[in-house]
Amino acid sequence: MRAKTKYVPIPSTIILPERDAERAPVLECVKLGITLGGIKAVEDFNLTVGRTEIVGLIGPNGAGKTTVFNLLTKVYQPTTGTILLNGQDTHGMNTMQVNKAGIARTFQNIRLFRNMSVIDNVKTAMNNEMRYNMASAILRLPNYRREEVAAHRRALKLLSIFDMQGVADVPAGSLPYGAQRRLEIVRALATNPSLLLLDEPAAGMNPSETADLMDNIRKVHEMFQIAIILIEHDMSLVMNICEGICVLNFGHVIAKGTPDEIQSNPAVIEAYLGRKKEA
Amino acid sequence: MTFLNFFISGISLGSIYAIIALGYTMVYGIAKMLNFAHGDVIMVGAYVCFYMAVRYELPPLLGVVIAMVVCTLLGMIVERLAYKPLRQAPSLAVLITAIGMSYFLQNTALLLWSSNPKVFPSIIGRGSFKLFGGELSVSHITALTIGVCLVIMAALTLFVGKTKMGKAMRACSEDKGAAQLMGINVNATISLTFAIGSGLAAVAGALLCSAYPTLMPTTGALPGIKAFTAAVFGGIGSIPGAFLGGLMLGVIEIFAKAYISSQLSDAVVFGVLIVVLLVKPAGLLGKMTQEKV
Amino acid sequence: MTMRRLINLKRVEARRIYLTYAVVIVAYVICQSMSSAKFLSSSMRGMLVPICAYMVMAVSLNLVVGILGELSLGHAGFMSVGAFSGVAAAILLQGVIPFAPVRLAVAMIVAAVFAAAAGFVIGIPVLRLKGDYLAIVTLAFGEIIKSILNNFYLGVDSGGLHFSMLADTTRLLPGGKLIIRGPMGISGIQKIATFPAGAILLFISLMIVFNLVNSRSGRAFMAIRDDRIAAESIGLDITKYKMMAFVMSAALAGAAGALFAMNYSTIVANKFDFNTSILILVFVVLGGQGNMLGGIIAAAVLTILPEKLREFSEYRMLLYAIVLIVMMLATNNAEIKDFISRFNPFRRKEEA
Amino acid sequence: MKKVLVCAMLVLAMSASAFGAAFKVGGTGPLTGGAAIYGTAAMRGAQIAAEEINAMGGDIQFELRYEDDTHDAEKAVNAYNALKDWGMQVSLGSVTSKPAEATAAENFADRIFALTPSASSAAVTEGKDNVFQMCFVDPNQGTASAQYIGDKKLAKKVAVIWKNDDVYSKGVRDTFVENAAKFGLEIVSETAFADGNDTDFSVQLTDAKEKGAELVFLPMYYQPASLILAQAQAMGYAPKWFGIDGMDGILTMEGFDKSLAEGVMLLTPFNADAKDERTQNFVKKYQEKFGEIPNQFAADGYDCVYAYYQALTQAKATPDMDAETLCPKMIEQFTTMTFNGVTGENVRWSKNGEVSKDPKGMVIKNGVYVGLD
Repeated sequence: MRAKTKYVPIPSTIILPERDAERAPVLECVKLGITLGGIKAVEDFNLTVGRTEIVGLIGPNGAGKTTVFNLLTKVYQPTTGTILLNGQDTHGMNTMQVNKAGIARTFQNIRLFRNMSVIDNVKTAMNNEMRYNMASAILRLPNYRREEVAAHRRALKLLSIFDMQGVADVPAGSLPYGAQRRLEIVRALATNPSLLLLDEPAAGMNPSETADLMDNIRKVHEMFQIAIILIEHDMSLVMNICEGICVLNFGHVIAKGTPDEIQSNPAVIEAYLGRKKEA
Repeated sequence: MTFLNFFISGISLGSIYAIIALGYTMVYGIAKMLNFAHGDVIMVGAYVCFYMAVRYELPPLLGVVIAMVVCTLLGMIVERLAYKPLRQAPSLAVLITAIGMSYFLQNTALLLWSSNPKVFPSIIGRGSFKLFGGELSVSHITALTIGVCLVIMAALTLFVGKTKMGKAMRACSEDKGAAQLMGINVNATISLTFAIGSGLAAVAGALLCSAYPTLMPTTGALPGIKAFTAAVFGGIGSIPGAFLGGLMLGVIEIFAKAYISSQLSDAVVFGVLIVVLLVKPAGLLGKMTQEKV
Repeated sequence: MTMRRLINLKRVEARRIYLTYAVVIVAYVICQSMSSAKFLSSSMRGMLVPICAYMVMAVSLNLVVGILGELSLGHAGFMSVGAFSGVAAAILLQGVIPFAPVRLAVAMIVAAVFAAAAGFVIGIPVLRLKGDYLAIVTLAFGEIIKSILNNFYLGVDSGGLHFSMLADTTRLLPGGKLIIRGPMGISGIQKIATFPAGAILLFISLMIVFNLVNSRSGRAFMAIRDDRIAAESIGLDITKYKMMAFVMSAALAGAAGALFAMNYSTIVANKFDFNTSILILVFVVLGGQGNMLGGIIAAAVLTILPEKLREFSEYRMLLYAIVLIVMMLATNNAEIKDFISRFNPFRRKEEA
Repeated sequence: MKKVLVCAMLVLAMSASAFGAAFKVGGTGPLTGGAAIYGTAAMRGAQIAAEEINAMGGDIQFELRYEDDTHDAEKAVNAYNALKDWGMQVSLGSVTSKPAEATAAENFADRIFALTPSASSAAVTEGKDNVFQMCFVDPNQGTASAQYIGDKKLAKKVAVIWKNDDVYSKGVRDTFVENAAKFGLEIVSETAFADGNDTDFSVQLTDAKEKGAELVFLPMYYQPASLILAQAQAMGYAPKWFGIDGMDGILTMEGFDKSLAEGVMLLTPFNADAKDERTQNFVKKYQEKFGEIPNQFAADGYDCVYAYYQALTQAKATPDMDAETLCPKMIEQFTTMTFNGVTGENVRWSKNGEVSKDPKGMVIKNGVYVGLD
């Protein structure tokens, strides 16, 4: 159990962890909304995430959680609202540009480069930081070797966080399920994000794997000092590692607050936890 | 008047493309496979029709019926032998096998029926309807082709929309795995699709060769590619799209010949196709499917 | 972790690359020495250069189909652009560069540049599309290239280069020479393509493709192939990399086209039609998408096969079709594949 | 029928070898694919001639082999090389023009004499001393047609429809258009078609009709021509029609309505309805063997083998001579001899390999060819 983060109020009713209060937030969503197939999938979504905050995004199935991730990463262009990333408006950006601006993500239904080796999955994510062109690659010039060696080292280092350096040369698609989820996180980290979006990282994992994952997320958070938003159905995981929680239902935010506040919020219990118990 | 005459020529050429495209689009819609041998099944249908009508002197309509039976059987055999074993294989492998099948049919036809062109007897004669005191003429075969196209279109739409087999087809087209789980026999459904597609090919063959009456083993190949283009143009998988795409392709081709250059008409036709796909990436009536993230 | 023994991709890939180089070199040495020692029939000797050209075509198309994962049905179009520009360059340079191998090399470079330019122009609209729609648009461009070259006239006289469309209106001065004559193509080509040149081109193509694949660009190609959405999410510029693969592939195809054309005394645009595009696609699919060596072997086998079937006279192409279908079934049907691999003594354990 | 063919080939090979040695004559042509009609016809014509000659049992015996080139230069060179490996002594080149250009270059380089039955483009023989043609060269056909139409005052306003991606069609069209004015012809409409759009001709015909063409020149093979005639009739357009040698064969298409071709004029060296004994014998044998009436390609193939027979006899050549020895002998014979065949009387060849024979002006009347003069 992590030590309870002390929250301090800052202006305009947005709350941030004390350690982030002095710094500009990494993400500010203002009145974000999207209409998909005539249905307002997400509406009036407001969220501010501190520089190193871990936020949980929860809600029943179909509440629009993944849609929020898709909006943040511009898989869908929002129909209304603004997203400020590190103070920069991401309006008009596409997925690639948003990633360059600092958002990396994982996917609910794992999307690895299945036929490529584990380490190549990670190195692909370092593509934009490598400094050599096609001609150097074809002619194997010194800068190609230098950059490749450096990237290789860094990729191995990243893999070692999750203790995966041993399977570096294995095809990603042949990894066991849990390892694939971990690899997705490593791949996302390799792009040097300031905000990491984890879409159900514990889905399909057994309790001991989930516990490992929890440790790993904390480790990543401490090592990289970045903000993380995670979508998760596993309440113990969410309540354990998230500092702030945002509850979505039918595309609307129905509650925001610390885990304790959320657990005692009657609207949440009715809409989400209550239903969960019935099921 | 010339303009209208060209338009009518375009429609008659287009109606031929349309009827071939219907077969392409139907098989693609359900089996998600480009059956490049479709044009050659058309050729086989036309030959059967020719032999029934000329050598055995049967009434042309009976010839068409026999051709439909032969082609349906042929389609099912081809499907069983060449495509079914590749149900789990990558789609490109099936595409190449279909091309192999196309070569196979062409060369079998060459051995059976020789390379000498045959002149196909029109199934309804070569008359035409004269309009505006003979200034405009619409040949009977064009009228018939459009009529047949419309009937087939309506029948297919009804079949796919209303019958149990049709619903099974749609289910397969959406998601084969899920359809299997729902108790649909996916293999049988796809075989049925091929059977219907090949039966239609026989009709298309009879109409193609009635309109443009020389018949050779390679007769189906080039119209096949054009019709495939027409199917994509209209939105591949869409039955009305194939009809619309076929007609438009025919009209564009004739207009390109008439008003731009008879030497560059193919370049113009394919150029228009590219522009249309850039504006509507799934064709005129196609559905754009977005991948779920 | 309880895991099956997993394939070590790095080792497999390295082995595959070195094996490919080794096979190419050994095959070249054998063919060249047999050819010099007159052990090779005229028929085989005559096919050496076109086989090299087809192998390069297979390698270049494999870059798009196997590595980038996009289906192209108009690859022969780039071969065509390369063939015409390369041969035209060779004819124009006849006086300037008398040494044939150098002229051939220059012609192939010119061909690659022109084909790459065509690839770029075509790539702009094409690469916005996906899947089957991208395939049909490449088919369309292949046909457009054919149609344009069938109506293109290029001549040279003391006043320089002249070209016209639709009809020969170049109005060359006396002593001028019409090089490209619309549908009649180019006639009277000096046959300067040689087997060693073909082998070198193949080797260079393999080197370019392998080195590219093992670089940031190659990883980006494969990432786009495996999962476009994930590739975008890690900041890859999809359009840029697709274009890069497409242009590189077109350039190699152009060089192959020049090599091919200069093995014959005449060349016409109709040679590079849909059927040729399909033939090259067959090499790639039969050899295994992304597998360069497989594509190379398939190119050789499928070029030699129809010649070896000549003794069956009129049944030749029928047999070819049957063999093609059977090969596709054998390499792609799981049951048949299992059955065959039981008899393969060299079956590698990793692939089990 | 195919079995008959295979048997015939076997018999052919055996009968030739029975006499010990025979001249190995090889040719390439499209036996499969869209152009298979032409290659098959030339091969069959040559077969009949070889059989007739072998049956005479003289010193000159032939062993004939045709290889498929699918109307493609690359495959033609492959086929040529296969024939070379077989030991071909004299060659029948290739049946169609572009492949023939490619194989002719090989013939020239290897010093194997070639006489192509029907490859008519000028580039086939250009600059090659050992490549000869049995058919008219394309430019001559274009000029001859223009001259014929002009001299006979058949028409003033002329339309041309040609197949743009076909070397033969384009070659004839180019010289026809070039020379038309010289013979008082005015070309009012020029329209083309190509593979893939060779079914609908309404635009081409409308253009010709609207511009008032009295005669439409059709430099093309008979298969598209038959479509043009049918479509013209359907739209009520009845100009004079003028074709070239490729038009021959139109009357023998199975199921063709001969009334459509009524009045069509063409310049052709061969006429299957000719009354002379040689032609009648050839047509009869061809029909017996293959169940079809021979077209001009078959006749050219037939004549080629007989021309070789004559040349080899006169040169006192023996089958043990190799190709290189035969080559200069053949060049000598072909540039000096006069040949009579089914495609022409008093046929002679120029030094550059072009044939000179009189094209016969024919007109189709009541479903048969009638001489125009």
